[in-house]
Amino acid sequence: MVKLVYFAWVRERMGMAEEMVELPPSVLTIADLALWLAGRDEAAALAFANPDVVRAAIDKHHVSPQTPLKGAREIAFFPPMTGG
Amino acid sequence: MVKLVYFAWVRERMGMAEEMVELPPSVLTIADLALWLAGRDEAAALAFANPDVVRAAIDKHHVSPQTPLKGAREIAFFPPMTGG
Amino acid sequence: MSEAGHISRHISVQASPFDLGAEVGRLTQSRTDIGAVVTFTGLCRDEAGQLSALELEHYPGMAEGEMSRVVAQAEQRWPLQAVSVIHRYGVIRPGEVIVLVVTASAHRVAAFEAATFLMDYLKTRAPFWKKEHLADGSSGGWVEAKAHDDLAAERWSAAQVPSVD
Amino acid sequence: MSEAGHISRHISVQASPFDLGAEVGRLTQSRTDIGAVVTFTGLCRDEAGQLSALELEHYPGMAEGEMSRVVAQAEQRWPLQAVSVIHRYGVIRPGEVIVLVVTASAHRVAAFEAATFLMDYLKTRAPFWKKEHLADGSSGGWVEAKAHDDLAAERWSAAQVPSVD
Repeated sequence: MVKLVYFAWVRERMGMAEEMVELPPSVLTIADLALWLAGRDEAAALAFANPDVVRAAIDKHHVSPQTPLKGAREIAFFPPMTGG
Repeated sequence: MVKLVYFAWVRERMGMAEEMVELPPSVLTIADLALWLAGRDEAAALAFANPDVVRAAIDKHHVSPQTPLKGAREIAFFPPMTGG
Repeated sequence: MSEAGHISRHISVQASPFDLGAEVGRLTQSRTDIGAVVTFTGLCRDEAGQLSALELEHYPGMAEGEMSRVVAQAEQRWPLQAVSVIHRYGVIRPGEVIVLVVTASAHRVAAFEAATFLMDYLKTRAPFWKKEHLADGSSGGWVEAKAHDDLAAERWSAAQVPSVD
Repeated sequence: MSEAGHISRHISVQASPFDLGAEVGRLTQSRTDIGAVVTFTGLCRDEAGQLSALELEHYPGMAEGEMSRVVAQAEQRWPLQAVSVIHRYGVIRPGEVIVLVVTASAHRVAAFEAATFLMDYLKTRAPFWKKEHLADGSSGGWVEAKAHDDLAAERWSAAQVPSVD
């Protein structure tokens, strides 16, 4: 089981701030996970409609879509940051 | 008569902060004035020993060595600035 | 608190406002080796009266982590004597402060460049998101990231080792 | 004092110290249109214990005049909402403030660039001269102007119209 956390409009579209999921063996990277989530339900399809815009972090470090999920405890998805 | 004012090490070498002088007709520019002062006495010769280093202002505006003195009320000589 | 020669570092993610003078004093007081202090304060604008507030969401833990990593990069690139980065979250009204960066160095170029770098990197890497609340009571939605902020951050990757005066 | 939309400007040549927080407050209080405030504070360093004080001489009248002209140039080049420049003269001890520049704008790039420009220009154009007093009681003489300060000021003449975020 891995913890998924969502922020800003990704959180709003997912309709939840976090969830625990069991990843299927075919889901190896961040890009795989986004695609798998997008196919799961309508809310996730909306959140990941444009996967290029969604950013990700593994265990609170920025990662790219190609990053493997192996060993991840917490995976975050969020829009491009607008702080500062 | 025109007022000359000196600052920092130009003032120290001149041995005075200001003076009133009558300019000879041949002294037309800042460079002329520096040369004329340098030839006047030992203190001024020391102050203007390296005329390229001495900066000047006419009526509280920076000027170049070639600037004419015509109409000047107050002429200042000083080292390169080191404020800030 | 801060002794001469010591590199002091203050990083905070907080809901409460900060006081500029107090934060600079925290870094500089009782030191005599600092020649230049640059501060950047980001404030909430009312967008000509249209905005009633910004709501800042953040990723707890990662926000502090990214801020620390960005500060560590700045400390590596420039000879800094003290750095402070504070970022607020929650509801922030027009005229209120959002973010503070303070850099202290012996010389001004390092302090200016490091503060600019820190802001460029915080804008694109620190996990904060702004939502607008409009004066008419509606939500203006989430603020969109700006391409020029990405470009501002990217130019530091291309930049040569900075000059120091 | 400062209303939204108004460009406020404060220029002072003074013997007394200034308070950073109060000076920024003077520019930003009761305004909701400012998004970015950059400050530069120059302080007297003790040069590893060798320096007991700096004595700053200035050209009264011309100092204020040059500072005003430099501020006017910055206001022409960047969309500033408020500018403050304060320069002290007299005897200044290590750890004490010498100079303050504050720039306020809707956006951060303008505030950063204008503050950097103001410091570069003040260094080379404002009629102030520093004399060192050493810890052993002797005079260290007049501080020499640095070539890289001239270069820093000159690069603004070559610079293109600045970008604004």
